[in-house]
Order: sequence, then structure tokens, then C-alpha cells
Amino acid sequence: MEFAFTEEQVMIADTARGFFAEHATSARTRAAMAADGIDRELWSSFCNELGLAGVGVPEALGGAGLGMVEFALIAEAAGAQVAALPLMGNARAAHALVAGGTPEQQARWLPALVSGESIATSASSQDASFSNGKLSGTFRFAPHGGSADLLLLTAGEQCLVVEASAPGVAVTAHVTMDQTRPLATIVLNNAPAETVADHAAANRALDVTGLICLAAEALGGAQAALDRTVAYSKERVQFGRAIGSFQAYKHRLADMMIEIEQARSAVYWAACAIDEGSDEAQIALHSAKAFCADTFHMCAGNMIQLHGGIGFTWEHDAHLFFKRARSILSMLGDSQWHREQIAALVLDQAA
Amino acid sequence: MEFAFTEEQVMIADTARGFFAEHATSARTRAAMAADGIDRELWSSFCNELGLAGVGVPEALGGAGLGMVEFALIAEAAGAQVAALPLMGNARAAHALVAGGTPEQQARWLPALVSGESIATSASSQDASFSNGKLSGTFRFAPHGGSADLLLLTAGEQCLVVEASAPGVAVTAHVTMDQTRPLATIVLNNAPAETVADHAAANRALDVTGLICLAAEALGGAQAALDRTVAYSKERVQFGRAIGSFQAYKHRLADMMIEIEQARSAVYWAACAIDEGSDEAQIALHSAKAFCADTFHMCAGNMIQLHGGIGFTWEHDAHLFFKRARSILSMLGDSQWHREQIAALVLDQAA
Amino acid sequence: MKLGFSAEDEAFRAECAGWLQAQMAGPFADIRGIPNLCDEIPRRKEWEQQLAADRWSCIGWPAAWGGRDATLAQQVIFAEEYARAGAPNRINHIGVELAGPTILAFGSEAQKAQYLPDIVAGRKIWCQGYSEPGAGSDLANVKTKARLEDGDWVVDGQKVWTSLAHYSDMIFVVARSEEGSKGPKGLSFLLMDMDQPGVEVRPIRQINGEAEFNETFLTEARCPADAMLGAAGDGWKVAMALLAFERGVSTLGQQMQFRNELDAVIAAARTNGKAADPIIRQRIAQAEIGLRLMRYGALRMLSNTDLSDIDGAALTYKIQWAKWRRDLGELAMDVLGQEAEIAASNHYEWGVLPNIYLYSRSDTIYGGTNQIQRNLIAERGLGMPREPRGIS
Amino acid sequence: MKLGFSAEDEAFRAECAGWLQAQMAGPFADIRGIPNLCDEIPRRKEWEQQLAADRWSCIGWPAAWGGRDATLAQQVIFAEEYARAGAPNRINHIGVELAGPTILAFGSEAQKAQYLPDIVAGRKIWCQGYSEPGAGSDLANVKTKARLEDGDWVVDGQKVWTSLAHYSDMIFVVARSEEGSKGPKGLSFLLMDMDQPGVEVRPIRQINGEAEFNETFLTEARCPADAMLGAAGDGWKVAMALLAFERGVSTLGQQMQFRNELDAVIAAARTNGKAADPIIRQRIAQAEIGLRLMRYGALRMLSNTDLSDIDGAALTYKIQWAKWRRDLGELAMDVLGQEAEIAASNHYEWGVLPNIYLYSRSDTIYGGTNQIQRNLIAERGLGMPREPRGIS
Repeated sequence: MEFAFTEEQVMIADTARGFFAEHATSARTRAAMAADGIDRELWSSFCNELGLAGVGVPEALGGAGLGMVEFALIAEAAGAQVAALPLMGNARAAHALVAGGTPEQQARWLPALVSGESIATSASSQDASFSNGKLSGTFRFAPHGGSADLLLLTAGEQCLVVEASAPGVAVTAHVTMDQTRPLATIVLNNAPAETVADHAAANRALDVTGLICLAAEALGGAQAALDRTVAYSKERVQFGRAIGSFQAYKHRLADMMIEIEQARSAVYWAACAIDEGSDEAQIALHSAKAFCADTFHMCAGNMIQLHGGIGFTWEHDAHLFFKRARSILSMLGDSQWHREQIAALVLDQAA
Repeated sequence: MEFAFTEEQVMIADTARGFFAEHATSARTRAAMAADGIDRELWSSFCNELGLAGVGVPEALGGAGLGMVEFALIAEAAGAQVAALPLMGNARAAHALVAGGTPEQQARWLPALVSGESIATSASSQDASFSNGKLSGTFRFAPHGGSADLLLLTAGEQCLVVEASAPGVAVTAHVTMDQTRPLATIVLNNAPAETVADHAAANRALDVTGLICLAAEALGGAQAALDRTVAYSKERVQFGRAIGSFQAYKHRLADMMIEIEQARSAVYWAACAIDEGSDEAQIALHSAKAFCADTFHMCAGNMIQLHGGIGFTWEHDAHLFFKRARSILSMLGDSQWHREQIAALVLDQAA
Repeated sequence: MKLGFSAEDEAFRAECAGWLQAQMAGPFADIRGIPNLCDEIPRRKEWEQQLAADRWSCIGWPAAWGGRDATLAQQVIFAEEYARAGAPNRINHIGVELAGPTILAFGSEAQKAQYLPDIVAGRKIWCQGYSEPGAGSDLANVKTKARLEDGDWVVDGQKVWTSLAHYSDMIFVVARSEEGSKGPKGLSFLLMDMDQPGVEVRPIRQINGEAEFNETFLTEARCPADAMLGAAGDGWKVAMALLAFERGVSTLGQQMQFRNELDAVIAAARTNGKAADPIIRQRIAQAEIGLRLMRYGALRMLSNTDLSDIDGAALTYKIQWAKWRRDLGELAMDVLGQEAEIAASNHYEWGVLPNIYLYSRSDTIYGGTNQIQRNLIAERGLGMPREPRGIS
Repeated sequence: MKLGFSAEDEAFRAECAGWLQAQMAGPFADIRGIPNLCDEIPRRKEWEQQLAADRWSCIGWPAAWGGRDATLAQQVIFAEEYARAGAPNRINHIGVELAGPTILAFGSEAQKAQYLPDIVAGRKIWCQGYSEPGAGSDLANVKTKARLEDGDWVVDGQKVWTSLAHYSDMIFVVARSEEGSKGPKGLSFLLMDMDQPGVEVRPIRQINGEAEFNETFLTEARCPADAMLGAAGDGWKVAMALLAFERGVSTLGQQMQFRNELDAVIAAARTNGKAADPIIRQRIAQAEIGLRLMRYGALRMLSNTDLSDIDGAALTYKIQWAKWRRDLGELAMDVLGQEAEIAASNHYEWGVLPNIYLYSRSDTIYGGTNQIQRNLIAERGLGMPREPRGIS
């Protein structure tokens, strides 16, 4: 038992942080926001130069063969810059195919997902119908769905692989509050779809990867909101004093740090629990998603508030954090839903 | 429409405030806490010298013939000192008998309730049984029940008058967290009980009077918690400064004032709405109880916190406020319950 | 203490309700219930003028200046009926509720005659030049300068967060007229035309994608020497009095808007089934309580006739509504779910409920942040020591 | 990063679990699971001595001083098994976890030989003389004075909030040994016998009716010149190091107590049906999350080997648990309902759950109020400007 990062993990974290801080600049993110929410150049360097898109994919399948802890470190660094990337979609799809795909599906898609050549999204529907290799139904809220080549779709208990370019596939990209990860609605009308080899494993990988990704992004975003506000508060003078010298301001920053430190524990506890197959994995996942999303929303809201007037302008980056925080809150189950899952685990099993 | 006190109301408020500030001292309250939670001397002066125990009872029945606004002013002043008095029990019983009692019951009890000679309590039970003038069942959480002469008991939809000295009545007084209003359990075994003339009116008066009393006490207690903390903070020096000069401390006091100002609106809105028979009366009652109880608990908790170490000693009065606040929170429906009643009024009626 | 309305009041209600409903059903049906303050400006100006034509534009003003000397009860009633009829937000809120009452209080008879009729008639729209970049909510730190030259005040400086400046005709400006003065001393309160070469307005795009606020650049902008309220150096006093009007009857109209917003949340919850969620129910009840208490808080402060008094209800009102509305925005998002994050069109434009969520982040900032409000409450309401200023 | 335990660790778990369960089922069954720290003092001293007899009293200490050089994992395991077995709270927590490690870090060999064996063996119970009336949590403002006289330190002053002083044998005292010194300078750290005429202990009755805390009056109280940790004037440094131990492995035992408390709330909710209330469910889930995150926060800070580092998990830990427990107390009351406010007996004495509610109001105050914790976090964790001290 050792709840500290290995040297390799520290190196990955440093590399990822440096990469996003240098490349995922506000100007580039804003350019991506005005388009489809993907900074293609960033995405390409991330996949090819940095080579981190396949961090959780086994080496035999072309990835780095590492685990959820390492993936979380990367998502945290991307979240700290609100980077406009299909990181979640590709990681979810890759991990789902690793966990439950057929060898053919793995061979067909994993190299393109790891290289960034293909973009993937996932969505689910309770009333889609699948028969004779054809899928019909509406799949809503697919992140970066408007740009996706590969659709990994959960229909009830099934997990299906669909090509976006196939006949019968209609994707509508929406203007979305968080423009760095716009949502799309996917309507399938007898579209050709493949089943995976192990539906439960693929769906589980979709869930796990999605929740870890969002929790880690939220952690990174919350820490960045704090860091940027701290820096601002030391420079900005009002009433003849640096605003950071006002005790109420300091305490608000302290409150952010208190939550963030817990969020940090939550992300790495959950990632570790998944990697180690711990009994605690499920409660850890729900805890991490709920706690980190709440923390990020609180911190991003404070970031706006503590920047004063400039904080609610379009020009300042605070709203990028705030809107990302909102989207994380509602994506893949809101905090109330995740807490209810925990309550069920804690209260409803036989004593 | 004029949401300001009349001159007469201001006078009643000043008189009541002065009376309780002078007489309901910490030493006397603590003596009452060690006994049955009633400061008999205070009670007697309140009823006879001040003559305010019958403020809401019509003049023809020996009271002052005023309304809920005036009653609330008095309860607020008593709450500000956490006075150890059967104010709520007597007012509830008196108003219930005024509203629904038979002329005989009114003649028998009102003079004694207004003079303070008799002490009353109320409690309710869902599974008591009444037949042939005999009542059986268990009535819990009766405030000052151990000292009561008159029991006004709600059994389902019925309202019954029972004398505490009657055969078949067993009252157990409990050591209670708030020692200024200890609770009792009343067990009746075929005890003689009288029905009132109008059950619905009597039960409604019990409810209304209880809720207004608790909300007003909470308002007074919250304001006193703030006032005492403000005074302390200007004197107490730490780190070489009056602690009240620390901005975080000031903001905490400001937060108390923000809630208290709303609580004040709530109490007088509700009292006025009752007196005027307004459509809003029910939502106002629920609002006042929930909001004021929450406010008082928050303020009393802050009072302890902002006094530092001395604040959680037995010797300091902060715990009297805190425990009274807790008892108000849970008495006659907790805040969650009252909010749910409001939700039902707002959400569940036909659009 | 009395909350009900008299028979006379109810007659007044019938009269104004009848008029408002007829207008909104008839000639102004096209702008009934439009939510955004920046939409349909020309039509809204026509609406202001229609209000004026039937003497409904400034009912609280003295009859001598085009008002109706309306009682508090009547003003409450008018605000209620105005909202019930779906009449749009007043484009000249600042003229009618801030500039006008301040001119009534501090202006000479000549000034009243010059400015008030244009406000009453809806001919001139006003905006407010208080905040500056770098000074934020700190009015005592105003840097904009005014000097007297050839019988004109010549003003240089920059104002920011000037709400609706881009379609305003007039602006009131707090400027430093005494060179070298510091803090609240040496400020003056000037009434200036927007339509002149020295005034440039640049919109500020906000978090919700819209641009209601502006930067206003004053470069040798001019006004006549007598376009000043109070004497030179009285600017602080006049500005503070104006802020008190902000807590006046204008709160009633604002509350009716909040009522409509909460009703929209309730309607959404009923429609999508969230009204059955016990936690959403608690939050809706909380919002309902908060709104009602704002109403009675406002009535308490309005029933207190002396606005300059330190009145707890008045002092705490701003932070109350700002927090209430921020909570409402979050509740609205949670009621709507992920749906709320998708725009209805291909533009970055938001419906009423998501817009509350975004816009309300500024409610806790403009007009004095919640932090500054808490200082004021503690210092003025509770007599706590003042927060020390740095050496500036 | 690894959370699982090794096979070796699991063997250690089996060993200590076996021993603890046997003790709690057998000779110490009478004090199994007693909640109140002040109950059954003599039996608890015997329990401390039994722990010592089998070398379980200070497992994290070096073997040379009676410990087991236990790894972090082993200490985690021991804390878990200790709680699982229902063993009572350690009466000598302050000796074992604060005084001992501080003496190990700063003591001479002679001092170690003099003090450590009595702690390991459970022969001497310690308490802590930090806070003073008027100084509160402000250690730099200590007024208690120490002067050297005939080879003894002679100490005069008053300490307050000395937890469990009424049955302690030893006290460590921070005193001002340099006359006229101010702030953190001129303080010394003294180890004193409680059993002497110059020491008087007066219990302070708390909000819950019990008296765990005390005032301790020192009137010409004495200790030998060499009963000082570090040199004269080093008191601040030693005291700060000791505070760091407070965030050490002792947190693990505390968390096991919290686990038991939350389990008691859960059991109560299941019994009385509140477990079906969706809002109570949310709050229980929140508490569950908070407790788990405290555990992993503690493991993060313990895995960081240098305790003097500014470590975010360590810096925020106190306020985290204090708030968690206060919330738990309120949750417990809401789960139990009005029932919770009635005592089981005729005395003003409270069961575990209502007692958390009352007692936890002090958790956010002693050992540095939440306000002071936030200052520390902002200043030390975020590098914000320091809060100015007044002129004292």
C-alpha cells in the first residue's frame, strides 16, 4: 500500500501538463469553439508527438499499456486547460473495444483511435431496436458526435459498433453551452451495426472510462480555476489593496483548496480501485464523479465571482471553465444520481 | 396595505422586550432548567403584571383582544432571552378554546390560562381511541407536559380536553436537550376527556399558534445570537486585534443578518396573513416555520463558533440558544416537511 | 400592519389591469413577454411613449411632473398587473427609476423642466456612468475627470458596465471635478448627452453571448455648466442618494420578473416529471419561500418612508435577490437536465431558463459584489469596524 | 500508486486482529465499545498496560524504544483492526501520538530514556498545555512564564482546554522563558509532573454536560532544568513540530471512530425507516463520500514522508474532518427526529449520536478554529498575503 505516484506517473503528469499548457492556449481553444469544438492540430500532436492517446490500451494492441491512474493524469492535465479535444470519446471507445471488442474490431479501429485519425463518440438509448445487423433509434447527447467517425452505442444491455458514414446514420451537431465539447443527436434508421464480443465488458469500460475522464478533467479544471484566481488576486488592486489581501477573499480560496484536495483523493482512489479490481471500485467511481463535478462547478463559479466584472465577459476564460464544469455536472449522471447509487450500496444491501 | 407596525404594536414590542431582558436573566433561566423548565416568578409577572398571556384572546373572554401579530411580537421577545415559560402551551390551548371550545370550556379554562394559574400543553397521536367520553393512547413530545394542568390533545381529527389530574392520566417528564422546554410523554388509559365544539377550528388554532410561536421565538433567538456575538466581537482581542475587525468574521455576521431580515419578513407576513384570513396564510405559515427555524439554528451555531472556546462551555449562554434552536427545528414538523407542504401547494394543484 | 388592499386600491387595480391587458392584446401584442432586454428596441421605445400617453409611465412621480402621486399600494399593484399582462421590461428603467427621482430630489426647477418631461414621455433613454475599469465597484476611486472650459464641463475618462449605453440618449456621469482630490471628495454628478463626438460606446460581450453592457469612452465629452446635479463636489452625496432609489419601488417590477422566471421553472418541472423528485421539490419550495420573503422584505423597506435610514431589509436586499437568482439558475439547469445545454438554434443564444443560469453569475457582481455587500451590511448594519483601505 | 495490501501485510493483519479480538472477547470485554472518553479510567489504564505488555502500544515507534517500526500499511491495518475489535479510545493518545514522537524527534538520549518507557508501558498519561485564556489558539501570544530558580524551572500561568488533564500524570507546557519577549520568540517547551502542589486542575463543563476539558492553573509549578525539549527559546519550533504529528498516523484511529459513528447513523436510519427518505439518502451518501475521501486524503499525506512539507492534503485535513463531523451530528439528529432530544435517563447525558451533534460544535473550534485553519490554508498553501496582526 502506497498512495503516492511512481516516478513514471510523475513524469507522465509533468509531460502532459507541460504539453497542454503550451499548446492548448485560449486563442486556439476559441478557434476550435467557433468550429466543431476540436483543435485538430492539438489533437494530432497529442496523439502522435506525445503518443498519449492510447495510454490505457495494451502494448500488444498499439497502446502504452498503462492504467486508469495514468489516463486520469492526462485527463486532469487536459481539463486544466479546458482543451478542445475528443479525448473522452476516443478513450471510451478504445477501452470498450479492448475490453469487449472482437479481434477484427480491435484491428480495424484501435490503430486509428490511438493515432487520432478516427474520432469516436458514445451515447446510449433505452428504446433503440437492433435486429439482423440493423440498428434503429435515437441516441442523444453524444459528445463531439458531429465530428465522429466511430459510434459506440449502448442500446439497453447491448453495445454496438456503427460507422458514422454508414447509410441510415444521421448526425445533428448542436450549438452547445460548452463549446469545447458540443453535443450531437444521432438518429439511426436501419443502419448497419456490429455487436461486440462481450457487451457487458464493453459497456462497463465505457462507463468507467467516461466517469474517470470527467472526474479527472474536473479536478484539473478546479485546480486551474483556483490557480488562476490566486494569481489574479495577488495583482489586482481595489480599495488600495491587492484584493487577495482581503480575508474573505482568502477564505474563499481556502474553501476551494479544501474541496480540491478531496477531489484529488477521489480521482486517484477511483482510478487505483479500477486498476486493482478493488471491491471499492463502484463506490469510488460514483464518489469521484459526484464530488469532482460539484467541486469544479463551485470553483469555476468562484473563479467568475472573484474576478469581478471581467469574470463574466466573453473575453476572459473564466466562462470556459464554468461551462465545462456545468457540462461535466450533467454528463453521465448528475451528482444527485451518483449519490443515490452510493446510498443504495450503503443502505439497501442486507445488514 | 402598510407593512409596518402600528404605534400600539411598537409599544407592545418595546414593553415585552424590556420585560424579558430585565427578568429572564441567565441565572433565573438556569435555575428553571435545573427544575421543570419554568421560571414561575417570571411566568406570574408575565401573566399578571404585564398582562400579556391573553394577548390573542378576545376581550369578552378576558384577554387583550389583539391578533397574531401582537402575539408574535411577544414570542419574539421571549425567544430573544430563551425564557423558560409555558408561553406556547398556554397560547395554543387558549386560542384553541377560543376558536373551538364550548362556552363552558371557555369559562372553565380561559381565565386560568390568561392569569397563568393553569399551565397547558398540547400533543397529538394518530392511534389514540376515544369513546364514551374516555380517551386512551400515548401522546409524545408534549412541551412542558410534566407541569401541565390542562392537556389539549389531538387524536386524529378530534380535539379533546383532558385534565392532567384526572384518573387514567400518566405523565412522564423527560430530561430534554433544551431544558427550558422539557418534553413529556402522556399516557392515557380510559381517562375522562371532553370533546370541543368545533374540532377543526380548535386543531387549526393549535397549529397556527404553535407555528407562529416557534417562528417568532426563532426570530428573536436568532437576532439575540447575532447581537450578542456582535457585542462580543467588538471587545474580544486576538492576534492583537478585536476579532470583529477580521473580515471573515464580519462576513459571517453579515450572513446572519441577511437571513434574519428574511426571517423577520416571514414571521410578520405569516402573522398578518392569519389575522387577515389571507389566501396566502398556509404557505406563509410553512415558510415562516421552516425559514425561521433554519435561520435560528444557523445563527446559534455561528454564535458558538464565533465565541471560540468559551462558546461551547456550559457556563456561557450560547448553548441555551443552540439547544432551543434545535428543539424548534424538530418541533411541529421539521423544515423538510414544511418545504414539502409548500411544494405540494405550488406543484401539485391543477395548473 | 396590514397586507390586504383597500376597495380604492382594487379599483385602481381594475383600471390599470384593463389598460395594460388591452395594450398587450392589441397594439403591442408583438412585444408581449419578450424576455431579452436588448430585443426590439424601437418597438420598446414606442411602448414607453404609449405608457406616457396615458400617464402610466411614472406613476410614482408627482402629478406636476407627469406622474400620478401613486401610493405604495398602487405602485405594488401596477407592478403586479404590468407583469401579469406580459408587458416587456422597461427600456428606460434607469431614467424612470433612478435619474428621474434623483433629479426630483436634487435638481433645480430649471433642471426638472429640462430633463423630466423627456423621461416621462419616453423620449430620452438614460444610462448610468458609475463603474470604471480599475475602480470596479469603488466609486470613491473614480478617475474620470471634469474641468470647466468656456462654460462647459469637459469630461475625460472611461466608464465600464454601462448597461444599455448603446441605445441610450443620456448618461449621468460621476467625475472628479476637483483636481488632486481623493476619495469621495471633489466628485461631481453630470448629466450628459450621449450623441456627441466625445462619447464612444463599445459593447462588452458577456458569458451568455449577448452584449448588454458596454465600455463608454469619454474624450473631451461636453455638457453645459448647469448640467450638474447639486453643486461641484456634491457628486458623492447625489450618487449615494441615487443608489438608495435603486432599492426603491423598482424592486417591485424586478420581483414580478422573478415570479415569471420561477413560474417557468415550475412549469418545466411539471412538464418533464422532475416535479415528482423530492429534492427538486425541496429546492422549488426554497425558491418559492425566498421569492415571497423578498416581496415582504421589499414591502417592509418601502413602508419605511425615510430611505436614508439604515434599514436592515434595505441593506440586505441586493445580496438576497442576487443569491436567490443564482440559485434559481442552477435549479433551472437541474430541472431541465442536459437538454438545457443545447441551444434551440444554430446561434449561441439561450432561452429564458439557461439564460438565468448564465446571466445570474453577473448578478452577484455588478452593483457591488456580494463581498462588498457583506462589508456594507457588517459595517453599516452592525457597526463593525471598517475594512481598512490600503495606501493608495 | 497501490492501494491493496501485500501478503505480508495481511499476515500482520491476522496477527493483530487475533490478539485484539481475543482481548476484547476475554479480559477486557467489559470496556468493549464504550464511547465516552471519560468513562472507566482505571480499566482503560489497565488496557493501555495490556497493550504494552504485548508490544502493541506504540507500534510505529522504533523497536529500540518499545515499538515495532511498523510501516504505514501496518499502522493502517492496526487502526482498522483496533476499531473492528471494539477496543476503547486510547486514554494516552496525547502521550503515544504527540508527546512520544516529539521526544523522539527533539529529546536527548537521557530524556528519551526518562520519558519514553513510561509512555510505552502505559504508566504515565499525558496532556497538553498549549491554549491560554485570552490567547485562544494564538500560541505566539502565550503569557505563562517560566524562570530558572535553584536548578528548576518555575512556572506561573494558566492553561485552558487541557483535555483530560484531570487524570493525566504529565503535561507539556509552552511557556515564555525569556522575560519581555514577544511572539514566537523566547518560548520554551517544558515537560512537567501534574502531581505537585503548584498544579491545580478545574474541569470545564461543556455543552453536552460532560467535562473533558479543564483549566489548569500553574502557580510556582516546578520541573527540573533538564525537563525541556530543545534549548530555551526553541519552544515555538518544538510546538509546531508536535502539531505536525497531530496530522500523522493518529488520524487513522480517529477515522475508525468516525466510521463507527457513521455506521451508527446508518443503522438508526435503517431501523426507523428514514433510510427510505431520498434526502436523508443523499446526506448519508455525502457522509460516506466524505469519510472515504478523508481516508484517502490521510493516506496521501502519510505517504508523503516529509511531514514538514506544505502538503495540501495535510493542510486541509483538520477543517475537513471537523466539518464532516459537524454535518454528521446534524444528520444524526435529523435521522433520529425529536426522539434524539430526550435523554435515556434522568441525567443530562447523551447517547452516541446526540453527543456527536453537541460535541462536534467544539470540533470546529479547538486546535485552531475553522477561521484560523482557512487563514493557514490560504497563507501557507496558496501563498496569499498574511493577515495583519494588530498592535499588541
